[in-house]
Amino acid sequence: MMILEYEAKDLLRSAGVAVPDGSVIRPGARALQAAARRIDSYPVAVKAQVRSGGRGKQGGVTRANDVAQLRAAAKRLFATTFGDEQPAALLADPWLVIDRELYLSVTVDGAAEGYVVLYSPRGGVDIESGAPPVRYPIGVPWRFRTHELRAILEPVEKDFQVRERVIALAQRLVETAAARDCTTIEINPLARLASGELVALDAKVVYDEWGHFRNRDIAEQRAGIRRRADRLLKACLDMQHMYVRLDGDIGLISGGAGMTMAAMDMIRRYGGRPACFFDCSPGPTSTRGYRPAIAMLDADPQVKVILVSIFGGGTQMQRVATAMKENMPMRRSGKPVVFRLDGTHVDQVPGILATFGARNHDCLEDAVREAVKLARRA
Amino acid sequence: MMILEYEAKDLLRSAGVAVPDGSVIRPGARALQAAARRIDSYPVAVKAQVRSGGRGKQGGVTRANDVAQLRAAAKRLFATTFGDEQPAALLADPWLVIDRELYLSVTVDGAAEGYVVLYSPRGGVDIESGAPPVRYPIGVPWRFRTHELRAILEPVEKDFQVRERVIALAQRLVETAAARDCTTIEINPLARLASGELVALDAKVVYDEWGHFRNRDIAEQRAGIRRRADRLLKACLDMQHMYVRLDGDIGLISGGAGMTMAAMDMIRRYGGRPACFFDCSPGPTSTRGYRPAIAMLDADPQVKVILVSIFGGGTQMQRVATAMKENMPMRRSGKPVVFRLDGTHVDQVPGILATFGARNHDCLEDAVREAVKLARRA
Amino acid sequence: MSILLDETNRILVQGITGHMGTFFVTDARRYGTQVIAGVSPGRGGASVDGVPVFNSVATACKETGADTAMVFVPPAAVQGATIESIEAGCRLVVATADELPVRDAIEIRAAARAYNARFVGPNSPGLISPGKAKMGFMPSFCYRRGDVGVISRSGSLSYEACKRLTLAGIGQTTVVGIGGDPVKGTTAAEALELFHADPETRAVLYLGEIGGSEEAAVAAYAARVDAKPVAALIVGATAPPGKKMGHAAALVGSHADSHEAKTRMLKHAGVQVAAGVSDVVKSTQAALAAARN
Amino acid sequence: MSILLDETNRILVQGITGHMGTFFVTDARRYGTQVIAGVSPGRGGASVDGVPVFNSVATACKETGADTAMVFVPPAAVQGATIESIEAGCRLVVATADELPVRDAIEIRAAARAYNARFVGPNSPGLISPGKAKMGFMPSFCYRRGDVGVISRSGSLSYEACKRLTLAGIGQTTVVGIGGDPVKGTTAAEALELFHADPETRAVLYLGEIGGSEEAAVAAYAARVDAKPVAALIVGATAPPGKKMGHAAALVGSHADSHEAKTRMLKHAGVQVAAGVSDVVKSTQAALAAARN
Repeated sequence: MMILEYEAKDLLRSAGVAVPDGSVIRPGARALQAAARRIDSYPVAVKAQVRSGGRGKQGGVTRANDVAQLRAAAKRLFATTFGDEQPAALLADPWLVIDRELYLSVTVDGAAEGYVVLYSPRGGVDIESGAPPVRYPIGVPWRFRTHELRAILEPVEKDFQVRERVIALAQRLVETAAARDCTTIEINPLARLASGELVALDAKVVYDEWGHFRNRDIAEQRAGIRRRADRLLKACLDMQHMYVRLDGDIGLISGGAGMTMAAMDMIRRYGGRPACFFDCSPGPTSTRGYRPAIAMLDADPQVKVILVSIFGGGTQMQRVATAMKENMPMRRSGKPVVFRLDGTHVDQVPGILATFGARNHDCLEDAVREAVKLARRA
Repeated sequence: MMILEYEAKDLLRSAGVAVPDGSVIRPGARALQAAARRIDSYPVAVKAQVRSGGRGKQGGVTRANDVAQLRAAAKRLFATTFGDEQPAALLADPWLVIDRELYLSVTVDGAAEGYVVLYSPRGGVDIESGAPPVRYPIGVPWRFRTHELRAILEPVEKDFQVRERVIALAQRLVETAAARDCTTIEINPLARLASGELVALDAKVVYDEWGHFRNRDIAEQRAGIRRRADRLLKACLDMQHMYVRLDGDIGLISGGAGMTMAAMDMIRRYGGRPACFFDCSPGPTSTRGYRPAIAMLDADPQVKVILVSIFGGGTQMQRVATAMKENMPMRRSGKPVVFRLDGTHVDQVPGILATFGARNHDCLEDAVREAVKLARRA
Repeated sequence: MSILLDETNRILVQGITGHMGTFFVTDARRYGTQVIAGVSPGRGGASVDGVPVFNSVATACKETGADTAMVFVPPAAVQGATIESIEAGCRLVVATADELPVRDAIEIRAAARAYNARFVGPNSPGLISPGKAKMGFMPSFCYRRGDVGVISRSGSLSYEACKRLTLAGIGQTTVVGIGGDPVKGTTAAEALELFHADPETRAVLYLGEIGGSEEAAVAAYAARVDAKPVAALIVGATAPPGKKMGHAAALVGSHADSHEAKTRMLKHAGVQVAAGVSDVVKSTQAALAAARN
Repeated sequence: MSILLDETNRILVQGITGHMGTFFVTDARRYGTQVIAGVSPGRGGASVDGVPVFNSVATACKETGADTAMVFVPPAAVQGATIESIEAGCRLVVATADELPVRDAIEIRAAARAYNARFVGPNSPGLISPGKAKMGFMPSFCYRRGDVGVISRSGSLSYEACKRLTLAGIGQTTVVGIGGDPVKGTTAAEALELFHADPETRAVLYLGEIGGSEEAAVAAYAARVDAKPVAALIVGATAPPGKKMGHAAALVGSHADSHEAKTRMLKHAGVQVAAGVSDVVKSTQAALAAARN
């Protein structure tokens, strides 16, 4: 769960990391007026607050030399869409004179068995094209050692004062990631000012949403996402469903991330287009979660066919079939539903589906072929 | 550095601990009106926000059944002094029906080589008089083990559901103490509601002020204390001096906590009364820190004599003597100053002191006797 | 033979009195698994389906000789429960829970390393050694005993793939779900080493996804001169970049994570890569054929 | 003999290029201390007062055979520097810095334990074995070689007390400043054990304060049948309860922490308790007299 730049900078500031003293601007004339009053020195960097990458290359960061330029920038940025995202806020940071742009991040890495620090003496928008950052694998956060990171930085960072500041900063980031359940804290660019000070000019923080029970920031983020979702999606999120909208017309309800992707891949292979990644694997006993999923796909004008593909272990198939049976009378849409249920107690499934005139496909290929055919016809 | 109850509860809330959904009330009619509008259900517990212990026994917690009682309670509490402290805020918490009061704290303990968890199944105001809490010594925070704490709780907490909730909570507190540089997080009482839920009814948090560089909460606390201090004390706090006001008339400027206490004890032994604990041991080279210390004692009407007692190692005595020499011409007060400097380069001291008509005492007893005599005469 | 789990493992169930715990006891025992103890703090002295319940893992191990733990407790309690079993001396600890914070998985992994224990999970279907024992909720009819080792990042996908193998007459030594999280108790590389050392395993089927670096380890193994033949399926060809596909680790973050790059890398290392789930049998057969030479 | 420090320790100074580092090199060498290496990352190759500077502790130890570290770096860097020396194999590491977060002291203490190293500090004057070597800024003229071991929670107080001993003709084996923080690298109990094992030390003077539980350990030692005689001074009789007296640990939190309770407990254990700093010589003489019997 990625948070916005200004939220990420708030987190860094609370952990003692230097960030520019910026102002958040919300949409609307009044909010802009208030922000203009708060900003007392120009130029400022006006930055669209969006999660999509490559914002800079899409004109999402503008320099404003006075209030008039600030207004113009705000008007333009609030009207621009980045990826599929319209900014809900802007951040106006003082325009700093930079000596050098560095790259520093802490992220979770399987090979490191935990946290890893990444550093490059040349950061900025083109970080991907340069030499890859050096890696300091740590694992458990309390295994961080300043002298180990120092030895790794020595060959790439020749300025020993920068090196020492980076080491202190990296330690702070590892501690913060561990304490606040972040899976990534990335500072790019980390700016070296003429004074030698290092300032986080941009920051990206990804929270681990499963840490919500001990971290109010994450809990509030999650609540915010649910609040902003429409009624139908909200019901699905309440069920812990994983939903990613895609551009096709076959509404796929599936269980398990790997199986869902396998079904998506097969739909494409048979010439169809999935409308979503929709993983609805609930606990082993709850099956009422399918109702909001079907309601959402029924209401989505892009979806022409619904394909239910579940291969359950702990999820018992007679319960899934029964849940489907109970859902059917409530549907208003006439969209066809194709079933392929398999796994624990699948022997009871055909009988249950038959009670409402549906049939179960024995194998995924048949079900996908049928769904693709129906989508073409619709 | 102890923070107030409502600040402590904010910290706990951010870490996922259940606390009552209370409202902070600032002094003044307007603030009270705003709080009254926010509170939508009665009764509430109105609690004076002070650091002093034993608040409950001094009437600092009152029940209010309606708005009128809330107003009356606020008026009374804002006018009351607890210890030497007048409340700068009140906290109005919903009045919860409690099944049982427990005690849970995490604190730093030398014998445990780090953190220790303390628990008692009977908490509340009389915690000190009951059986002592059980101890779970942890040391480094990442050594916390739920099964070890469970084994320690089993003999004293018979309700296994409470036990499991306490274990989860204790783990949260240890993580929070480590992440936010707290030396104590005490929840007393921790209330068990009829629903089984555990809620922190009162909380005491002590921050480690030396963790300020990585913890904005602490940095802001420190800044707040300095901001609230008057000009003279502020200058001393800026110098990292440790000042505790006492009720006597001999203004003691000393170096090192142990030596300062030894001098205080000797003043009392010779029949005098120290006006303060004032540890002004700066780094080995900076000596300008003595100027604000003397200025503050000069301005304090309670102080009749100033006794400067320093035994320096890294602090070189010729520098201290020179600093004193430079300070003397700026003084407006005629309060006598008694010197006893000893340690590194003390041989140069008598000559420097002589330049402004002062003399150095070879031993502390002589200096203290002199100071006590002068204080009696003044 | 098999890896990690066979008929000799003496299994205790943490959280045995919960829904999943009791369901597991019945299902796993029906399969022949030795479930001999349960742990549920505060419920010691009770029994579930004839299995005695203890207040702590240490007691359960002492009283019953349990050496393996299956963990069914709420996500916030998984770290504590898992480390309890590791420190009590269990050689294998399986926690299938999803919703476990990565932070906690990191600590569990470190504890397992310190105690030389094996942890499988989190966010995993568990593991099964067909015909011997199962630790998870996989549908038993999908499996049969045989000579292919299976490693999977995804639960349902492993059921689907194994059912296809079984129907085609290809049995499995052990099917281990390494899980979809970025920090795993057992990585693909570690599972491959175990299968490599297992004389009965003649080939390995790896079921992977976009995102993460697990597939690089599989390619590195397959490129070894002494490697056993490897077949693989990588799902997520149709996933858009930059979106998380359910699993925390299933996110195409850079070009190296993509389906195309992973497929190319695996093929280059000599892995039989299936074009889709429909082709897993064919690819596995090709790997087995290579093993025969 | 002496404890922890003598003329054989080969000392490296971390942060040697800073103010305190350079001051220490001059002062300690003048006392005869073997300061043989400095560490200052990025300044390797330089020298301070003839002492070679290295970029890392590991290099300094390898090149010079250093086995002891004195740490003079800013508070935020103390944890890293101290653990670097511990992990490089130094047997004694001294960090006198105050302003060290307790959280960091806890980690350093755990690292020292894991590597079987001795850490002295934080917020401490260091230690001196008179006539042999010093690691700290204590005024050298306050000390002379002898047979009393001194343990102190406070720096200046130890100078004051030792000067009085020295003027009275009572010398010291080692004077160790354990520091005023709640979590100590070396506790009073540990220092007592070291003095107990040191044949030259005939009696111990303990300089304590209100607050904390250190004094309970002193009483426990003194009550042992084989204990060496102990004298003690506890300062803070006039401190009001509930106020922190400079040292983080010097706070009367409960009745057991108070001056009165501690004095009573120590006397009960047979400790010669001085009524004030004026009486430390008398109390120490009494302890030495007991040692003679």
